[in-house]
Amino acid sequence: MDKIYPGVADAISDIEDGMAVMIGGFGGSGAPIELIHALVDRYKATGAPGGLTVINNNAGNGGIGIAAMINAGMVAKMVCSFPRSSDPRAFTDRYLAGEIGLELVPQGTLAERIRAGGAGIPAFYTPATYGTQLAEGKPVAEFDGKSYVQERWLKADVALIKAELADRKGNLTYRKAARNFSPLMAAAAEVTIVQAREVVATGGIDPEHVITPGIFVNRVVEVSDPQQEEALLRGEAS
Amino acid sequence: MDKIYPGVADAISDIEDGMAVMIGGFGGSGAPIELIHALVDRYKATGAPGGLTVINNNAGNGGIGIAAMINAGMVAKMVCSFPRSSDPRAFTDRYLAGEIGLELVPQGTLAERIRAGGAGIPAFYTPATYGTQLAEGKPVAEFDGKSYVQERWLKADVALIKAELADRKGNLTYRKAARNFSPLMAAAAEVTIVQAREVVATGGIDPEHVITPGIFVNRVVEVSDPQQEEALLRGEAS
Amino acid sequence: MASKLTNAQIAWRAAQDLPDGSYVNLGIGFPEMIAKFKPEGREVIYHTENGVLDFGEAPPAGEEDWDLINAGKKAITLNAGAAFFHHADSFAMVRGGHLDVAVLGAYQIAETGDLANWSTGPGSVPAVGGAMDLVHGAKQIWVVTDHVTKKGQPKLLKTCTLPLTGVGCVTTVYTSLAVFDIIDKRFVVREKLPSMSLDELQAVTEAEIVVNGKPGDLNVPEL
Amino acid sequence: MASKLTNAQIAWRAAQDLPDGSYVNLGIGFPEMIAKFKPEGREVIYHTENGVLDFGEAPPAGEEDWDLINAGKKAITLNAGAAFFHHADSFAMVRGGHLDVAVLGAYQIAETGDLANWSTGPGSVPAVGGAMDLVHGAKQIWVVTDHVTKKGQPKLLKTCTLPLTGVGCVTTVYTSLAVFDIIDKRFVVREKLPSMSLDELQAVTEAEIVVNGKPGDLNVPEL
Repeated sequence: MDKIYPGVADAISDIEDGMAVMIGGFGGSGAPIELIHALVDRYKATGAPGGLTVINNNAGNGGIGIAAMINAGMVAKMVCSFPRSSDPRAFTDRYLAGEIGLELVPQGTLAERIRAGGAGIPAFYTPATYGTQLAEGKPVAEFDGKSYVQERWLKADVALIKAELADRKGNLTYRKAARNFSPLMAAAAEVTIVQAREVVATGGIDPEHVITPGIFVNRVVEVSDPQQEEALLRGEAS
Repeated sequence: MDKIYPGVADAISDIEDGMAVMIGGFGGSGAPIELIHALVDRYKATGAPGGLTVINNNAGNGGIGIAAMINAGMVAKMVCSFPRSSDPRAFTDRYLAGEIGLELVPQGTLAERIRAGGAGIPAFYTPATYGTQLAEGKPVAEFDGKSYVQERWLKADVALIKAELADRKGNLTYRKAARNFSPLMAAAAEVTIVQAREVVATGGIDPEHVITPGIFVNRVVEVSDPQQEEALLRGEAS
Repeated sequence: MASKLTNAQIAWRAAQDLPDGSYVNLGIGFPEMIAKFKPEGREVIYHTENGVLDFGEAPPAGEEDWDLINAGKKAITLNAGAAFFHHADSFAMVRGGHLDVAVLGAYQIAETGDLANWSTGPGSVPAVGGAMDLVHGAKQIWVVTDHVTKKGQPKLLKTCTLPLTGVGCVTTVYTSLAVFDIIDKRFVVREKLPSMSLDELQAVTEAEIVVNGKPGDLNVPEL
Repeated sequence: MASKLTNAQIAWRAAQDLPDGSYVNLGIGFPEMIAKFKPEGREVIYHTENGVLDFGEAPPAGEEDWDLINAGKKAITLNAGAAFFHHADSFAMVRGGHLDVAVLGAYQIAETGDLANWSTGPGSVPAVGGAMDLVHGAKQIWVVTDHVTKKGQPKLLKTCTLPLTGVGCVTTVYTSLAVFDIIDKRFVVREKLPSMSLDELQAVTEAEIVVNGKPGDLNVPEL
């Protein structure tokens, strides 16, 4: 078992048109920029993969990362909680023109739906959205005198994840708040592709400190000096 | 904010008759022996707290830990997945005599129900028990052509937990497989009481390595040389 | 004293009510300002949705680590005793009722405790973030807001007209004119600007204001 | 060759089918024996319900760490690359379909894939453990079992008579006489002891045995 791939282009080479792709990160924190841009480069060179559904908390910022995917025209739909950012035009312009779909999901529900997808829980109840527009059409039930909305699991064909350390078995750690959605997405996707700042020897991560056990990971690429989306954006802006 | 208590007797002094008490551990691994025995001692001295509902994976072994609680007569009902052990008589004898109740819950459902209790998810669906005796009387629903059983969250008045390291804010780590149910129970109980092998300075646990954040913990007692149930039992038997 | 409080003054007033030892989530924007006015000696542990507990002030400019941010994507620092966790655990803290207080902004608040703070209706790009989870999570849901809209319309209503964030969730409202606790689906005035009469307050409030004992004076320092 | 396989031989046969690089949960007791017979050079990562991935052999007597145990409460060791996690994450691995194989014992197996392995009916203390989760979790559910009960009664039935563990879950059955894949709700014999005719096998099997191409020989070394 060796999950190490030689480069980001190899790791993403079989993502297909129309797939659902979870992308880790919250804003720029945890965004797997190199994996995303390998996918954008492939799309620009070959026209595939297009028509993607992208699942992320946000919907891109400036012209980097998910915004670059949207600008390239490879995203059919965003599933997110907060399609706003300091520069959300890549998404906003297309959304208002009816060129890209949006499924708006409250952030906690988004996290729990992804967690449920990885955990084999097809549906659960949450108080969030009860009595609001976002609950329209969803089953409602009362438990102990309080009303809740039924939500379904969320899975994906692929997850693109940024990690700090990885080993050849796919065990992962993250860096600070860059953890956010990534451990959940790793479990909820059919194929989980990771860019790690450093691939360490097997056993190089203390078993007590593993955040994502390797069972949830399929491919690991070392990207030793990863770009940070927010830092890039601020560089762009200055 | 200082969650440190001077001793186990102080930490458990207000547990009341009839409460639901979650107790961490899987067999002897993670069993908070000193907290349990402080509770047994209090019951023997004062007659309280009695009539407890105890939630644990098992139902005691030999005459130590939960078995000691049962032998003392302070447990009205066990909620567990596997009321068997190398010496299960404390529970078994009373169960077959109709003197103690049992809610048998599959292990994964038990874990998920406790997790749901801590996470504010009142109900969820699982494939486990579908078509079996243990699903009788529970709502069933079909999702994507497969049948699932609805399960409710499980909460408790108190959780008794064994940790490895703790700080005054209640951040915790565990030791090896002694982690098991404890992080879930810490979140699902109204009052979470922890015995930790060592109380370290605030900041002494790397924020990346905290397993149970202090928000889930109310009281911490240092028990620097804790007993290990399985080792005690084997000592007894030899 | 001015005829209404500034945002900073509203934040100051709310900050005085933060319980010692409490776990608190401050919403993006205006509510974040509350941290600055926490009374000396009171320990408050701040939670941010993106997976950090017990963060501190913003770092000096140029020393930001952009992997260490809050829900508003602003750079933060850590206090001793901080912890990282993933998003599902973070919202377990929220939804599971482990936070003592969550503070949010508002477009409208109804006397029933309904809150509208995420959408001004059709025509814009909708964005909800964590607000719909937060309103159900904390033991107390506070709102900080100007008493009226920029156009002078009441924000404290009998019924919200904008899309709801949550039903029956708000417990306390700190406005530029007064402090209200929502009790039995009524705005009960706890404090008001001493310069203002109850009739004057009622005149800019659509919902009926209820008095339950003489309201205290809303006294806030110049900031 | 003997007229039936020993438990060790059944375990050996099942072990030959463990895929390289697979994640496997071996049930308490008899199934645990399979680990001993894993073919050389094949990498298998073992999961145990109580929160350990990638554990190794039992430690030498006297070197046990009783905080480091498997679901059967036996002491284990760790391989390089092991990980600890809590019970909800552990059963997320199970329920979420992340295991490739789970191997269980059985009282009865029906041709529909139904499994009964947790209760012999009223009068005893019921205990289910993780079995009801495991039968729905892994991509393949294998059963290892003697072909008949101690009293000589068939275990491979048209319908289970004992309380079920799971409905339609078993994919392969390794018995003391044969190997069956459950395909379209039928026991399809893949291999059988060469010393035994299909009629002889059918005679000790209540459900109808289906042949789909000539069965292979179930050849197992002396162990």
